[in-house]
Amino acid sequence: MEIEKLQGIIEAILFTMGDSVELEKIALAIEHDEKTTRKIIHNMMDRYNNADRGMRIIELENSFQMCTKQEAYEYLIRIAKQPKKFVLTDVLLETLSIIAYKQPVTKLEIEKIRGVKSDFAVNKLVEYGLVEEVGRMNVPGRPILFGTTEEFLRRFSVQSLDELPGINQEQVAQFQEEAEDEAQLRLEI
Amino acid sequence: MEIEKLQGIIEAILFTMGDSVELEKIALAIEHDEKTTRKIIHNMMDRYNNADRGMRIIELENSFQMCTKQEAYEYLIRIAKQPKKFVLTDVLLETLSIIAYKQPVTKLEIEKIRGVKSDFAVNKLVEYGLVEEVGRMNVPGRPILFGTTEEFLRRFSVQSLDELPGINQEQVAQFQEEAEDEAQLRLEI
Amino acid sequence: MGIPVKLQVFEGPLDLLLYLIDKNKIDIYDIPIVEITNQYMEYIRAMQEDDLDVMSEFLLMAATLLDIKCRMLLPKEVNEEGEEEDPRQELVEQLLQYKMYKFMAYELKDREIDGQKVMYKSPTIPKEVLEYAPPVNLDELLADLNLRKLNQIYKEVMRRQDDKLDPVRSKFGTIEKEEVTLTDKLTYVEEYAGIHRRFNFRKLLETQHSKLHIVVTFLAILELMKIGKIQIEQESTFGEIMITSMVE
Repeated sequence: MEIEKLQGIIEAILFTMGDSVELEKIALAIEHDEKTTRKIIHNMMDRYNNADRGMRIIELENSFQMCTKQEAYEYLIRIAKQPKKFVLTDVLLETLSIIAYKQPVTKLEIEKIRGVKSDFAVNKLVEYGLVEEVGRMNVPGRPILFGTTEEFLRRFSVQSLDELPGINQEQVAQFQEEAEDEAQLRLEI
Repeated sequence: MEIEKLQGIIEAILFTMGDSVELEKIALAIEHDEKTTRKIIHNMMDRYNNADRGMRIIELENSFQMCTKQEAYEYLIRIAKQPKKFVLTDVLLETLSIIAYKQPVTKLEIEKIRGVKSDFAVNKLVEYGLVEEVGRMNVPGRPILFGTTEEFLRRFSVQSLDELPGINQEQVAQFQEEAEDEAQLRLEI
Repeated sequence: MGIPVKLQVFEGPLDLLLYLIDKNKIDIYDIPIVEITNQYMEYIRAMQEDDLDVMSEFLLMAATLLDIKCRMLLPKEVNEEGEEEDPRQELVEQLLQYKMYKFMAYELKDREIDGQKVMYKSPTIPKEVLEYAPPVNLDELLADLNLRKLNQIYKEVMRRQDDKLDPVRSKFGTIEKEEVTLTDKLTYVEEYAGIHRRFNFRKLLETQHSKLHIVVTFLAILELMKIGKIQIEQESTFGEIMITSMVE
């Protein structure tokens, strides 16, 4: 089958499903291997950059989803209702950032970092679908491990966890350095 | 604004809405008169005929709607036919065991035992047909009571709930009483 | 330092400490612990917080600060490598870590603003297609699950909940002063062991209605074990402790 037709099919799949669709499933449907399928989709993503296109395809871990372009937003909200979004307070954001960067993580670890009980915050994040249980830690008491969801990636426009702003431990080192620089600076003044 | 950008916006509108959208509304959103708007959309409809497009725009009375091309159906069916990967995770197993042994039980009670929100788990079990609503508790808010399904009993070859190890109907009655007392208590607070 | 009339709300002790450090323009690696402790104490004294849980978190940090303050006054501690240890080090690391996640939270917030401008579409799956959706494959789903396993899981879940409750301490109501002698308890436990032969340690403690009784019962168990009248076993860490009578 020509590549154009395959692109048309993939577009139809992503449009119809609305939700994110796993690469594996798309590959099976168009009867191509995953590598080729991914290449075709990436190619489509480039073509969606054209001004006359209102949608784009985003990659979330190993799935793809179709969504509108940011530029269309101001016109869109004249017609479409923005799905109600809960406001994330600083407490929730702080807890979320710990879970995002340290996942999988137990409530106890979160509380150790924040210095306060975090049941309420974790529960709210689970309720909002941004965080979920990802398993249990294999230690006595088997505490629940938490991680972020696909909805988290969507909501924060992050394609994958690797793409989180400055996820690595280097950030800690950098902070330390900054603090040192600051102290240095003050000394010099 | 260039025509390309307008087309992009209209595309985004039709995509997000999914349903049919009145010409009047589209015209308002892109700040052009209806005649021009219609012309732009007709132009788009032509371009959607290309093989690499999976959707088409249809005109209904005075509105437009984006939908999947007929040709894509057989592939969509392939996606639908792909067996979903169902897994009973730790989270689901725990929730199922609580419902099995404590039924009829409310979501709140499950959450109290597990210490975390359990909407997702309960919903999944309902989706899997292992758990169902068995009634409502007679307290304000009338929370849903969950229990296991007949299918669950069949699967585990249990004749009736009495046969579940370590559970009897008396206990069930007692649990319900306790739950009611608790709800009462909460009311009084 | 005067306390502002309207106190800022802090998320927790670390949040308050970071605020004080920032406000005083202090080097985080060289916190003047005396001064900061004083300011911190002034703040929590002014806090009108009735919630004991919240308050205890702030008080715990106060205790940590005071501990550091004391250690700063004592001769420097030296670690295995012979380096001097700064009593503040652990706190500094905790503060830095917390500061980083707070910063990341702001980064996330920026991202969220972009993310909000994107819209999705709900599925519009044609009926013809939907008909093909396979039902849940229960055979596969329940493959290696049986009732015994489910029961085990349930027991584990319930035990976890019990552990959280602390069966002993949650039963303390008022503590009344009363005389409990070890001799009395020795007789009691011996009789109990004679009747039950093999029993759960937790169960025995549950029969005791005050802290003093529990403590003396515990001592009695130790004594009976020493003289070989009972045997104690615990299969796994945090598992149930079983007591067996060795007297025929």
